[in-house]
Formats: sequence, C-alpha cells, structure tokens
Amino acid sequence: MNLKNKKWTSDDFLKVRGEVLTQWPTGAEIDLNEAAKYQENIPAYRHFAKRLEQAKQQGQTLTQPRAGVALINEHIKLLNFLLKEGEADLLPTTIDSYTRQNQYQEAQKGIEESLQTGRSLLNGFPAINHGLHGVRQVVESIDAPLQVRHGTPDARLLAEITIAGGFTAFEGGGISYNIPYAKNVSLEKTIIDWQYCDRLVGWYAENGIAVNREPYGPLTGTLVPPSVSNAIAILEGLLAAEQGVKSITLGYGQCGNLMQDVAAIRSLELLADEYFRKHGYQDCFLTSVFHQWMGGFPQDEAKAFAVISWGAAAAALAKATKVIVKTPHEALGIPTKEANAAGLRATKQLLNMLAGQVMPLNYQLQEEIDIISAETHCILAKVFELGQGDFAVGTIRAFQTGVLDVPFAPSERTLNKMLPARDDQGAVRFYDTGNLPFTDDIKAYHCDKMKERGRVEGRMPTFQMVIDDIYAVAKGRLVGRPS
Amino acid sequence: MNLKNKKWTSDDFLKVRGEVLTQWPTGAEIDLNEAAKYQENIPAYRHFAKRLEQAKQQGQTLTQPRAGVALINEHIKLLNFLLKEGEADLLPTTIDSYTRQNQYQEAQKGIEESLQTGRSLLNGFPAINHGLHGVRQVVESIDAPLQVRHGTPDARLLAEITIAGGFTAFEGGGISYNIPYAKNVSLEKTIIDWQYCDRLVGWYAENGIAVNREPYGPLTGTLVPPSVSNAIAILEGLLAAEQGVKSITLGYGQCGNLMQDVAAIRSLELLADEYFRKHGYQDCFLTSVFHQWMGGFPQDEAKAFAVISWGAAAAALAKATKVIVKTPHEALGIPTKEANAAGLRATKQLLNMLAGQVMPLNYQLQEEIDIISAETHCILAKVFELGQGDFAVGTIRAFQTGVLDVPFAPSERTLNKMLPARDDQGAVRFYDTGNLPFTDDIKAYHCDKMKERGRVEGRMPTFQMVIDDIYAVAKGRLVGRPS
Amino acid sequence: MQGKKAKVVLGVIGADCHAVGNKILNYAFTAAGFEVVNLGVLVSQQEFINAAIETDAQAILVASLYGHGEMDCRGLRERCIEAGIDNTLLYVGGNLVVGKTEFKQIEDKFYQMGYNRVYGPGTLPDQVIADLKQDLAQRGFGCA
Amino acid sequence: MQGKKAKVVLGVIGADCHAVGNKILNYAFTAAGFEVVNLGVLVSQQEFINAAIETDAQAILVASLYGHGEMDCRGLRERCIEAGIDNTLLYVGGNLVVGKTEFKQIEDKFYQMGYNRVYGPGTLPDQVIADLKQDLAQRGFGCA
Ligand code: B12
Ligand code: B12
Repeated sequence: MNLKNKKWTSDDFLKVRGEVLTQWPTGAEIDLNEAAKYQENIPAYRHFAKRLEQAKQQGQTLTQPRAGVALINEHIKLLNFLLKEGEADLLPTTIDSYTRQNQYQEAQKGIEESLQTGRSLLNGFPAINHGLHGVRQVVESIDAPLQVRHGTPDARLLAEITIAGGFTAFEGGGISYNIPYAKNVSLEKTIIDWQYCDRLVGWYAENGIAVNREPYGPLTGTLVPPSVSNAIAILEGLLAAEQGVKSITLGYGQCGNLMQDVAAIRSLELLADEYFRKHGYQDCFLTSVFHQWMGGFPQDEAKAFAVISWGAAAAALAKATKVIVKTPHEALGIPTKEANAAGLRATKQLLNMLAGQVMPLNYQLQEEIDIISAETHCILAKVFELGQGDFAVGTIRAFQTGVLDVPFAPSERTLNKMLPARDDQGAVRFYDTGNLPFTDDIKAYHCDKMKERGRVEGRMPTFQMVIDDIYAVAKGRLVGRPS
Repeated sequence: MNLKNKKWTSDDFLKVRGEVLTQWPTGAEIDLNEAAKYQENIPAYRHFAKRLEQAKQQGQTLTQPRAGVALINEHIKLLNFLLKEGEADLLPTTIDSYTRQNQYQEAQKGIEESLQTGRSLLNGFPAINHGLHGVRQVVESIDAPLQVRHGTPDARLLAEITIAGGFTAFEGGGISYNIPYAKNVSLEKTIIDWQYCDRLVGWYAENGIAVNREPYGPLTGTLVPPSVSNAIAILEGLLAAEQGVKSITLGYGQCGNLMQDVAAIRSLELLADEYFRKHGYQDCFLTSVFHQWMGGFPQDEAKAFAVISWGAAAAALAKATKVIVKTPHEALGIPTKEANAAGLRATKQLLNMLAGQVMPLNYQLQEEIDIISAETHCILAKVFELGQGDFAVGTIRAFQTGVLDVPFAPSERTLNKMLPARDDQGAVRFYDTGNLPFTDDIKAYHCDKMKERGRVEGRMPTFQMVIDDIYAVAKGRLVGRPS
Repeated sequence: MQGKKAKVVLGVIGADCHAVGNKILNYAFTAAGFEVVNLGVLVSQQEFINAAIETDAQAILVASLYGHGEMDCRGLRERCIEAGIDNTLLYVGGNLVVGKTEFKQIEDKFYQMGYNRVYGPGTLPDQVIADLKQDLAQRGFGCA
Repeated sequence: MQGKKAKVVLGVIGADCHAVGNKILNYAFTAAGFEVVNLGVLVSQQEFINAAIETDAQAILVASLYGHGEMDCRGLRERCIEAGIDNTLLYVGGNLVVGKTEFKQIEDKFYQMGYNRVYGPGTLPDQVIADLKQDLAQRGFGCA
C-alpha cells in the first residue's frame, strides 16, 4: 500500500483486516456488526468521548491513572480499587510490553507464570491473549469510561479486540507509538498501521459510535520541547481525522516550568483548532490531556508526591480536559494499587482546590505561547511542504531530514540531532536545534536563553548540562545545576 | 504602666524585669551580659536573622517545620532528624500549651509523666522548666538557626530564657499571640508584655546581636482575609521596631487562591516597607514568611501531601523568604518525626523545582494587590486616627470598635462581627465586613463577589456558606459547595 | 417533659484555645433545638461542673484538640459524681491525644475514664446531634 | 595488555524500549575511556552473546527497566557458557522486577542467575565505572 493522507477505501480496509484478524487465534472472535451493537448499549457516563465533551464544556479536569496486570480478575480488582479508593474519573487498561511488541507467545508465558506464582509477572494486561470475552469481562465489571493505553507500533489487532470488547477510547499513533517505543520499525509502516486503527474507529463513528482517540503526547517523556510534541500531536490528530475519527484528545507531557506548561496546552488547543478547521475537520471534537511529569522521578515518596501535586496544579491552571496521574512509586516499579490510588487522590485534591482558578494572561505566558506557536507553525509548514500537501508523506520526509526530531528516542528513524536543555527558569529550550526548520529569530531566542543559564552557572552550555537536566527532577530540582 | 507606642526607658525595663525573672525558679539563671557574650559566639550560618537576609538577597525560600517534645534529648533527636531527613533550612522549638498559658506546674507534671511513660505527653518543649542550661543543651546540639515558636500571651520569661539560651529568633506579638490564643486576656496587657519582649530584643540589638522577631501572621488560621492579617502584621512589626528590633519577619497564612496568596505576600512586603519608612524604621531588615494552609486538613495523607505541595508552590511563586511547613499527619495529631520530615522534603522538592519561577504580574494579580492594599490602608489609617497618632493605643480602640476584628477567634477582645467567606474562585472575601473601616467601593466589591458565588451555587450567601468553607479543604475542595 | 429543650454544656477543656470547632458545634446544636451553654475555650473541669449544676444540663460536651486531652479529661466523671450530677452524659471529642493514634485505643481509654461517647477528629455535628438525641430518648428525655 | 581499551557490550534487554539511561551509560563509559558496543534497546540474549563474541568484550552490561527483567535475563549466563565466553563479566541494572521490591531480594535473585553485579534504580554511571575498573583490574586487565 502506498502511504497517503487519504481516507482508506472500504476495500483496502477489509483486505488488510482479513490478515490482521489471523495474527492470533482470538482475532477470529470479532464480528464488527455485533461489536457496534455492543458498543451502542454502553451508557453515556461510561462513554469516554461523551465524558470528555462534558468535562470540557464544564471546564473540569478529569483524572486518569495508568494500570494493568496480567490476569483478568486481578485487573478488574485493580481498576475498581482505583475507581473507589482513587476517586478516578477515567480508567485505563495498560497493556503489557510483550503484547506491545506483538510477542503474544511471550505474553502467554507471562500469563501462565503469573497464574503459577500468584503475582503479575507482566507489566500490563495482555488483552489480545485474553481475547474478546476476557476484554468484555473487564468492561462489564468497571462502571467508568475505559481506555486502552499501550505503546504498540502495530496495534491493529489490539484495536480490533479492545474496541469490539467495549473500550471507548484508544491511545496511540503512527509516530508517537513508534519513535519512543521501537528501535527499527519503519515509520511508513506504523503510519499505515495506525491509519488502519483510525479507519476502524472511523467505521464505528459512521455507525454512530464515537470512540475517542488519543495520540500519545509526551513521546520520550524526557525534555521534549513543547513545539516538538505539539507538532506531532497535531499531525497525528489530522491523520486520524482524515480516517473519520470524531473525538480526539491531544496530549502534552509536563516540562515543569509553569508558564511554559500552561502555554503549551493553550497553544496546543489554539493551533489544533486552527489546523483542524483549515483542513476541513471542524466536526471533530478536540480535547486535551496533560501528563504529570514523565521523566525520571525522585525515589522518595514525599518528593514524588510533590512532583505529582505540581503536575496536578499545572493541569488545573492550564485547564486541560484530563490529567494522567503518576504515583509515589514511579521511580521504583509498577505501583501497588494503594500507591496508584494515593497519586490519584493527591491529584484530585488539587484539581478540586484549583477548580475555577485559571492562569491569567501575562507577558511571560504570552511570550511562551508565541514562541511555541511560531515554532509549531514552522515545523508543520515544512512538513506540509515536504509532503507536497500530504501530511503523511511529509511526516516521513520530515523525520528523514530532521525536520521532525524526538530527543532521546530509541528509534533509529529519528535523527537525534536536536538536543533540548533547560534555561535558567527551567523552561525546556533547544541547546541545539538540529535540523528543525526554525527561523533565525527563533534560533537566536534559544541561544540567548542557553547563554543566560551558562552565565548564571558559570559554565559553557555543554552536553553535561543536558545530562544534568535529565537527572535533575529525580535529584530534587528542575534545573540540573553543577554541583 | 501606661500603654504608648514609645521605646521603654531602661528603668522601666529593669523594673519589670525584676518581677519577670522570679516567675519561675529558672529565671534566676539569666545574666544578660553573659547571654550577649554567648550569643556573640554563635556563627553566622546558625544565626536566624543573617540566614534570612542572605536568603532574601538570593531570592531563596527557606523551609522551617514546627516541632517540639517534652524532653531535652528527645527534642534534640527530633530536631536533628528534621535537619538531616527533612533537609530543613531553619529549625523551631515549639513550646507546649501549658507553658504558653504560664502553667509551669502543669508543664512539670507533663515532663514527669513523659519521663515515666516514655512518650511525650506534652505538645511541645517546656523551655522554662528546662531552664537556661536545658535550652543551651538544645542550642549546642543543633547545627542550624533556631527559633522559638509558641502562642504565649505573656512570653516575657520565655523570651528571657530562650534568647539568653542562644535562640536567635522569637515568634509572637501582643495581638497575634493574644486574640487567637487566649480567651479573656487584656490586649493592653499583652501589648505591654510584648513591648517587654521587643525591648529585650532591642537591648540585644544595641549590643550588636540582631535577634529576629516574627509576629504570628495566620492568626486563627481560618479564612482570615489577607488585609486583616497584613494590617495586624504591620502593626506588630511597627510596635517591635519602636522598641529597637532590627530584624522582623512578617507572616501570612495561605488562603488557597493562588493570585490572592501571591498578592497578599507582595502587598505585605510593599506596605510594610512603606510604613516602616514613613515611621522612621528604615534600618529594620524586613523579610516575609508564608504559612502553608493553616486551617483544617484532610485526614488522608495523599491529600494532605497535595495541600502541603500547593502551599510550597504558592510560597515559591510569591517569593516569600521562608515557608512554614505542615505535615501529612496534620489533621490527626502531632506528627511523628518521619511525617514531619516528609512534609519538609515534599516542600523542598517544589521550592527547588520552582526556584527562579516567579508569578508575572497580570491584571488579576494587580487587582488582588490593589484591593488588599486599599483595605490594609483603610484599617491602618483608622487605627492611627483612633490612637491619635499612637499605633498601640489605636490598636486597643480598634479592637474595641471592631476596626480590627479576627474571625473565629477564642478571645472575647475581638468583636467577632466580621465574617469571611470564599468567592467563586476560592479567594477569601468578606461575607460581612462588620465594623471594618472600609470604603463603600470596597464593601460593594465583596458584596458582588459573594453574590456571584451565590448565583453559581443557586443559594443565598448565608452562614451555612461560611461553615461549608471551614470544612471544605478537609473534605477535599477549596470552596465549600452545597452537596 | 416532652417539648422541653434539652440543655448541653459545651466547652474546650484545659489550656486549649481551639475555637473554630466550638463555634460550629454551638451553632449546630442551637440550630438543632438544644439550649447550649457555651463556655468557649480554656475551660477548667470545675467550670464544666459548675455550669452543668447551675443550668441543670443533660449533657456536658467536652472538646480537646491540642493533644493534652488525656491529662485534662481525667477525673471529670469522678467530679460529676462528687457533685451529685452522676447522671449527666459526658461526651468528649476532638484530637484527644498527642500524635496520630489508632482511634480504638483512644476510645477505650476515654470510656474507661467514664465518658459516654468518644469522637475522633473529623466528626461532623450532625452525627453527635443524632447520637445525643438517641441517648436522651433512651433516658426518657424527649427533646426538640 | 596495559593501555588497551576495555570493551563493553551495552544494551537494553527484551521488549524494553527505555533508551535514556542507555544513552547516558553509553556516553559515560565512552568518556571514561571504554570502547562501548552499544546495541541500544530491544536486544535479545542472542544479540548480546553475538556482540560479545565478535568484539571480544570483557563485560556485558544488561539493562532492564520495564519490569520483565526477571523473565528476560534468566539464562543469559548459561548461554555465555555454551558460547564459550563464560569469563565475560555480566552486569545488570535498572528497574529489574515488576513493582517496588526490597533491593536485597532482587540482588540475590540475579546473583543466582549468574550476574556478577546487580544495580538498582537511581544508579549513577560513575559508580558502575568504578566497579568495572576494579573488577577488570582484579582480573589483570589494566584499563584506560
Ligand atoms: C521515561 C520513562 C518512559 C519513557 C521511555 C522513553 C524511552 N524510550 O526511553 C516511556 C514513556 C516511553 C516509557 C514507557 C514505558 N514504561 Co517507563 N519509565 C520512564 C521513567 C519515568 C524514567 C526512565 C528514565 O529515562 N530515567 C532516566 C535515566 C537516566 O535513568 P534510568 O533509565 O533509570 O537508568 C539509570 C539507572 O537505572 C542505571 N541503569 C539502567 N540500566 C542499567 C544497566 C546496568 C548494567 C547498570 C549498571 C546500570 C543501569 O543507570 C542509568 C543511568 O543513570 C521510569 C520511572 C523513573 N525512573 O522515574 C519509568 C519506568 C521505568 N517505566 C515503566 C513502565 C512499566 C513502562 C511501560 C511498560 C509503560 C507503562 N506501564 O505505562 C512502557 C514500557 C514500554 C517498553 N516496551 O519498554 C516502569 C517499570 C516498572 C517496573 N520495573 O516495575 C517505570 C519504573 C515506571 C513505573 N514505576 O511504573 N517509560
Ligand atoms: C486551626 C488550628 C489552630 C489555630 C486555632 C485557632 C483557634 N483559636 O481556634 C491555631 C493556629 C491558633 C492553633 C494553635 C495550636 N494548635 Co492547632 N490546629 C488547628 C487545625 C489546623 C484546625 C482546627 C480546626 O479549626 N478545625 C476545624 C474545626 C471545624 O474542626 P475541629 O476543631 O476538629 O472540631 C470538629 C471535630 O473535631 C468535632 N469535635 C471537636 N470537639 C468536639 C467535642 C465533642 C464533644 C464532640 C462530640 C465533637 C467534637 O466537631 C468539630 C466540628 O466538626 C488542627 C488540625 C486539623 N484539624 O487540621 C490543628 C491541631 C488541632 N493543633 C494542634 C496543636 C498542637 C496546636 C498548638 C499546640 C500549636 C502547635 N503545636 O504549633 C496550638 C495550641 C494552642 C493552644 N493553647 O491550644 C494539633 C493537636 C495535636 C494533637 N492533638 O496531637 C493539631 C491536630 C495539628 C497537628 N497535627 O499538630 N491551631
């Protein structure tokens, strides 16, 4: 198939579908028409897209944890615990890493060992192995909207099984679930595979069921400059909309400087609206998600609570539609359900205390919005140009040439030439803009910011500064100062 | 003695001093000249006033816990734990409630029962009973600046013993340690008694030793509108300065709305500078202290961490010189040393992450600064007028007439006519301005804010709204909404 | 006695100055139809006894927030007995001991001291009012 | 062999894609004078073995962050022995098991699997470099 940002024909879709459903025996259980009927019976308050729309209209910020274990009953218990003890508004099902790499055999081994040892040896819920009926058992046991969260480059079968199973939201995208999650998978292939997922969601939409889609915003979670993640989020959103998706949540991972974080969400919302309108997708309902700090966490739980709370506060002041919540165990391992619920409750306390408080516009916030927007426009314009009017083709070429570049990514499909670092106030800037298509003004802006920090620290900006920044939050600060 | 805001003569001071030192046998141990020598040998980094000056100049916010137990060795262990495990910058010694009420006999019983049972049966350190040598044992075992924190209407002997013992900072004031801490103690008496304490500190200042004084800012800790606490803080500061105090820290207790909290600290700093200059005390070094939420806390520790973190963030964004830290045990009982250290570490994490981040001026912040400043001016002008140019005399008359009024105070010396409540964004406003000497504009401003909230909640502002606000934070919100 | 207002004495014991909860309890009990004799904060055992005798109150509601409750509250029941008002209900509530402690332990301790009901931190007035109405009804006192 | 650069094979095992620590370890070991053969993320046991044989490396540094380390790392020592490189040092580090666990337990588990050194979360490169230099020196390999 030739990559193009064009809605798939029914024929193309059905042809590929035949192959997808045979990737693992449980694929055979799916019947789209039966699935649509099943979805129709899910009440509105359990429906992700509807819940998000309502929250956006009411100016609310909803909480959502990450969580998933190997076995069905344990997974149900976990989610219900987070609902009750964590007061979570939205629930996830985090998929294990073997499933993410399509290693269903390994996942099966994980299930069996988990059964034997009585503790989850998988870092998530292996939905494909559990199959349609396993998934529905979960869906029917949880009285809240449910989303699949993963990191799967090829998630076609996973989308088929989980949406048919009654999940009303599905995270991921051809860029955001490739570059941070794979090493050597062709971007062309993942974009096509995600067009499949989006077309599937588009099919449901045509049948009256708006399944929510969420490109994965934070990417590597490590010093990703807002314009980079915003550009990719908007691109994936546009690609999804083209396949007929009608409910999209665009995401951003907290950087830690309040003005920059608020600006990032505002700019993301503004620009997404602009691009969606311009390209004819104004009927797509857009919402936003703010991820609490995604980089390395402090091991100390008190300090972790502080980082979590700061993320909650920033999300509230930015008025994101939902916030993805970390836990006090983050630095150490998959959280216990108690630690997960504690992170949720801390977050809820602050969201409630800050309900109604908004960050008023000010010169610094405006400056951040302006610079993020200008950079994002530069990137998107260049992608469009490289693709000769096709955002999908443009994306491929943009990654080849470094016009799109994700820092610290495992993938060989990103140039890794751009390097971020913090400025003296902790905002994430570019230490090296690499091949990003920025104007000289923008480059000078970042260069000045880095020099300013260098002056304060009495050292030249070097790669050591970047490393110091990577460790900083875990060590108790935002900016990695020389010791 | 006749109350006047006038530096005491040496004779007056020495006459009263004779009586003070006989209130409890340990008073006899004090020799002022020996004490001054002892103070001289305290190195700068352990010197409260010097550490605060340095922090203010560097734009740092320092952390300080509350802590005190009955027995000397346990108290030393506690403080050292908070220094090491809590990374505290400044340390306290919180005095027990019997000592605060000058019930030294009861305190002695508490010490003895604590010795017998092996756990502290007092809610603080009974410094007077331990005497000069006990106090110095503490001072010499702690490698950090030390302050006495209490709530004692008549703290003259306590000041004598603890400062002679080597403490370099002393909290309290004639208003702030009466109205929230006593029931039926004459304001005239407490202001005179605190003039004594200030004159004592002034004596040390004349001998080259700047002991820091801190009026207790948060008062009842319960919905105190910023202008009320700022006016009282500035009044007590002025009274202290008149007696020769050269290092004063003015305080404010977090209300929870970010713009209001930042504005409160800014306005406090601005107005204090103005009044101190105007009244001839420009040689007094002023710093500020932000108290993390002082009202009822949530029992859940995760939620308590969120409240603590929000206080840390607001303190950092307001650039207060120090922040007084709460603990995750706040709602339940005196914290264990571990819980206390956890609150400190959470706070430190956020102060470090927010170092360099300031709240930029914006229309809402400006509006809050303006209204708080206008109100504070109204109050202070009226106090001055009532006292015919004497702030001490004016204070007495202001409380009699309700020009100064502290909500929810136990004292019968405050009219209790003014009632605060939150507006729809959670800022603390006046539900009833009582006899506060506000202009019609200011009254209308608050009236509008209350009406706005009433509209949103579909109920008339009533006393129930005030009660709902008192419980709100403990129940997980800032604004007490009807259920 | 049907219809007659039940009387309660309310106060914060010892050297304790926590006034907020006291004001709210005062308001809530009054609103619920009780006659409240509010002694405020910093109340000694003798003041509680005197007020109960003078007003012929059915219950004494003792609050202690600041951590010295254990020391302050000991002996109040004995004083009631001495004063001949051993029939008076004794309720106690607040943050009764120093430090975070298992509530069950605290409860037992105060039951042993002769208190009829013991309330932990976070207690809402409605619950206390309901309990008191029930206890009074059991004792044949039909209240408001 | 004095002066010759020591060679280490570096990689993140299994289906694990955590790349940040890997990049930093790569940078730090290179800066410390080692020759680093960095396999990046998503590395199978066989790839580790092959790289070690091909480059004649003194040590294999296995990272596992994502929680499946226990399953992924089992058997690597046996494969080394089979492949005739049983003398190669095996270091492992990261977030080795699912969930927060007492580090001592994890350490023992991985020692039993034949790893020479086991590192927990939060390990800084300097420490690992110092340990490796010492282990190599003990084995008579004087390195940079
Ligand atoms: C950033 C991050 C991500 C990014 C990674 C981006 C990328 N491609 O690199 C994203 C968001 C994509 C991600 C994804 C996932 N993650 Co992740 N992630 C993190 C996080 C927050 C920081 C990791 C990091 O970069 N740290 C900074 C670097 C410098 O430190 P480091 O990696 O720890 O490495 C240092 C040391 O550990 C040591 N070290 C590491 N390896 C080795 C090896 C040797 C031999 C030695 C000596 C030392 C050593 O030295 C390194 C340098 O100092 C950690 C939690 C944390 N630490 O706070 C979770 C964490 C590692 N992730 C976790 C999980 C579970 C996942 C997911 C499964 C997703 C999920 N459940 O939502 C997926 C996994 C996908 C996959 N297939 O691997 C868990 C692992 C749980 C466990 N072990 O029990 C963690 C601990 C979070 C948690 N508590 O749940 N993650
Ligand atoms: C506000 C406050 C203050 C204010 C009080 C202002 C004033 N004059 O009222 C100030 C700052 C002055 C203050 C001072 C002190 N406080 Co204070 N304070 C608080 C705080 C934060 C809130 C109390 C409050 O107003 N809550 C709101 C009201 C509505 O709730 P409430 O008081 O709990 O009352 C309700 C219930 O408990 C119950 N209830 C209460 N009494 C009774 C009685 C009966 C019979 C019944 C049925 C029910 C009942 O019903 C009430 C209404 O719902 C609490 C901690 C918390 N709860 O979060 C600490 C707390 C009570 N204080 C404490 C302490 C130690 C002190 C000090 C000694 C200072 C110190 N160490 O720094 C001094 C004491 C001075 C003195 N002599 O009393 C401790 C007590 C520790 C303990 N018991 O182990 C607490 C728990 C904080 C802590 N964890 O350290 N405090």
